[in-house]
Amino acid sequence: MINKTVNNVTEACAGVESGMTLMLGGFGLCGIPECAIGELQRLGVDQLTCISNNAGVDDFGLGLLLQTRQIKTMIASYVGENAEFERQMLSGELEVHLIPQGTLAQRCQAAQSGIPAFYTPAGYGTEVGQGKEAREFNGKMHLLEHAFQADFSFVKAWKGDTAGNLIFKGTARNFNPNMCGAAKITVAEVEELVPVGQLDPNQIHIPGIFVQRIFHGTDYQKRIEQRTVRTKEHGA
Amino acid sequence: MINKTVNNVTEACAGVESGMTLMLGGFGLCGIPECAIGELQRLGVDQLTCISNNAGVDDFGLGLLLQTRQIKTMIASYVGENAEFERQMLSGELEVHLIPQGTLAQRCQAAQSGIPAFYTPAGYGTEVGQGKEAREFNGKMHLLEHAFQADFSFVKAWKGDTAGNLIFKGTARNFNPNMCGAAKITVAEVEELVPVGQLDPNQIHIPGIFVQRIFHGTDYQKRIEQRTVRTKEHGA
Amino acid sequence: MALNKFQIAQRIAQEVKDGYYVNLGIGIPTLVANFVREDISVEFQSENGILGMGPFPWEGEEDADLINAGKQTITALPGAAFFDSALSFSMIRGQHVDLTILGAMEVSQNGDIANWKIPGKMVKGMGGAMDLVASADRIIVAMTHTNKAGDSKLLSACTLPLTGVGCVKKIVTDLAVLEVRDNAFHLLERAPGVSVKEIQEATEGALIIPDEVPEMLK
Amino acid sequence: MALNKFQIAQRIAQEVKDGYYVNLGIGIPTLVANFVREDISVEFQSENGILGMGPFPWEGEEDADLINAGKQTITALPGAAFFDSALSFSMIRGQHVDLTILGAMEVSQNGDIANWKIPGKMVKGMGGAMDLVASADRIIVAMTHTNKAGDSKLLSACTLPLTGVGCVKKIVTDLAVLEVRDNAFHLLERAPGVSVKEIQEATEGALIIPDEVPEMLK
Repeated sequence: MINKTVNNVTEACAGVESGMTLMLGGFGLCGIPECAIGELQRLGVDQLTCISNNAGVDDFGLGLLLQTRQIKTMIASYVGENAEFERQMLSGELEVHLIPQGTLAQRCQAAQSGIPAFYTPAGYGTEVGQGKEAREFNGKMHLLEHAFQADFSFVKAWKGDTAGNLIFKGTARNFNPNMCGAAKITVAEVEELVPVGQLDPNQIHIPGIFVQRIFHGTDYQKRIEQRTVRTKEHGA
Repeated sequence: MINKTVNNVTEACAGVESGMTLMLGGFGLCGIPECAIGELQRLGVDQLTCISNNAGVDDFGLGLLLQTRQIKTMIASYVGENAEFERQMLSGELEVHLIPQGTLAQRCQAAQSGIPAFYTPAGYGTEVGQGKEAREFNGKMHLLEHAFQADFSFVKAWKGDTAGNLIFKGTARNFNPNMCGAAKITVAEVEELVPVGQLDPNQIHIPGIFVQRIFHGTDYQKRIEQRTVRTKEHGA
Repeated sequence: MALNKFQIAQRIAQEVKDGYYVNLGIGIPTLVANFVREDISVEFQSENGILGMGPFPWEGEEDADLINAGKQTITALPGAAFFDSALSFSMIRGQHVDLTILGAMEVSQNGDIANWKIPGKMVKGMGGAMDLVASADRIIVAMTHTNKAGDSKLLSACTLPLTGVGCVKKIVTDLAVLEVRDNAFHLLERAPGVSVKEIQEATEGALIIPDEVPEMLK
Repeated sequence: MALNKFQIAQRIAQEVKDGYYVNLGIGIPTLVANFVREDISVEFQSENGILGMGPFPWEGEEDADLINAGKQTITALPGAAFFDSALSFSMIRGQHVDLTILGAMEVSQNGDIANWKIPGKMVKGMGGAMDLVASADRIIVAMTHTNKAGDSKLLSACTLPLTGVGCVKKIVTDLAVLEVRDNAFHLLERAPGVSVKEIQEATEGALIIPDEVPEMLK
């Protein structure tokens, strides 16, 4: 098998430059590439365009790169958890493109799949549709949406092997699989890195062909945004 | 959980009528819905349009429905294994639409996904592109292809639960997942049908929402088309 | 008396039928799950990637890798499935989800909905709402009849940026249940003790009032 | 002397580099796997849904659920992965596969390829070939220089229905290795003992012959 292993996050992020377009997996703070984000902050690259469903919170996730003003343009679907984001956006410091979540996912998958463009009903008749080709199919209006073009894709998986095969866990899967192979270089960080042959080939979510670099991530915080629980007293 | 179980293949195929458009999973004879094909033959419905990558062999798979002249139109990518098919096609008895394999898969997935149309480079400049909209993206020509519209989708999985969740095995996966939810009614036959809770939610290939009916299939022949082996004497 | 948010959720729960896959938005819609009849089978989809969502976890059993679209910790029921965002929206866009319940800031009498942006002020983003309203066959809006300033949220035309056009079919507010068709709000039910006149005064858009307007059933 | 099919495969194997993902078509291309250097890492993709394809199974270990695109029973190497057809063509269409090797009935001097249909006669279908040739950056055609009737398969223009336009970059035949560019076949190497004249006579399309044409290296 082709070996995709790199030794650490520094090697994994080699080649990232200011002004690049980056995809980052995760939904909220769930399944985000924590190690890569930390390294991007250390590298100090700026003028970045980031494609990610959310923008983190003030002091975690992509919020870290907002604090340090490394992000020029944010492409996301929901950014409601981040006061600094809102401030930079309303003041015009940050360029923001809000796009429907399903369109965001599909534009990633289109990039992964060599589909340059597709039609979707989401956003027709709204400001999302402004300036876009609209066309009727089966009596319903749709918008033409294009595949993303990105330089690096940073994803987080649960388990991976040295050939780059990935398995995600729970709802930490989210956008991560769709971003694999959707940029020129895909960097996967995993909680557990195993030799080839240890993952069941039937259970691999993303085959290694979509991944250029893989490394064992460490010191995951895995913050919870909304800790909601049942208590034994109140029942279900 | 919503229970999708039906008792047998007869219940599973209820509502199939002559003249309908059917999707059938499988690649060659690998992963084909053997039970459903048998029932379609027993039902005697004809004038069918079948969407399937291949057309079986003379005496198995979709070849059975060709023998009995139940298929009016075949939409496939490769039909080289079937002499009766070739005869019916060249004589004009059978209408045949040959389309690129990747386009076939993507037109299924588009139907599953509510994407009415997409662009692909496959077939541009060939007779596949005749009469289709061609458009340039990133300096390369692409064809506009549409989602399939079908009445029933028949798929074969390895394991399934009563909620309709499916897990496929090996290369018997092929088109089966892409056809789930790509027709008005999806019928899944499985080698092993288990109660909910027995499949790892992380390892489900197709969630039950894409499946309307599921049943435990029996008497699988699982024929091998090309039995190729190494022998101990000759080595690898 | 006007319904509280739990009562709104309770009334909407009556719209949830056996065998439905349901997507619940953030806020009041999330509460609907608590009121669905126990003798029917319903599965909840959360667009971040779970089908078969269960209740909140017991204290101490929270899993950071298991949340819903509101970023709340949740559980997975037996028979649940996890999936990626593209497949999740295949379910939504492909109309495999039977019912979508979501909140709104404004609904117009032709079924337009606005719930994602207040220009110059609030810019949370649309999340999955635009995909949901553009695709779903059955959409129920759960909201208060008027906003905090007392202005009607049921309008002849939306004033805020739209989330979707002509898509809302039913609205359940603290005052009433209404159907949206033929370019008007059709009053179906009123909250117990709420008069037709109160509803009329709280509705800016065209309101069609039948001869008899029953009170909502519990 | 003209190469046999194993020798053609052996020559093509030299084009396979370390770290390549390779898709092999049916026929001669399938044989290439046997000749790839053992000190490099290469993975074979089969478009029906496997990456990391291994050799044929030992007798008695055939699995009907494990075949390649030629419908042959195969094995999976440690580190292999199975996937559905849509994801398989995401690999191909998305240019994640580095090298495609396939057979042809005709190739034209501008890189067009025909390999799926003889009108009125042979109608096997294109399978994945159209996706492969429309997407791959590196395409090598493996074929005999002439057909059974002795007619050249390297033409000024294809006569058969096309599989793809302007996509073939390299051809390895029983007589020669050729590069396709600038609307001509450029002769790179000749089979051991085969003269330039023989190649010239077997090539209908424009053939560019450099001053020196080395014999292929084993």
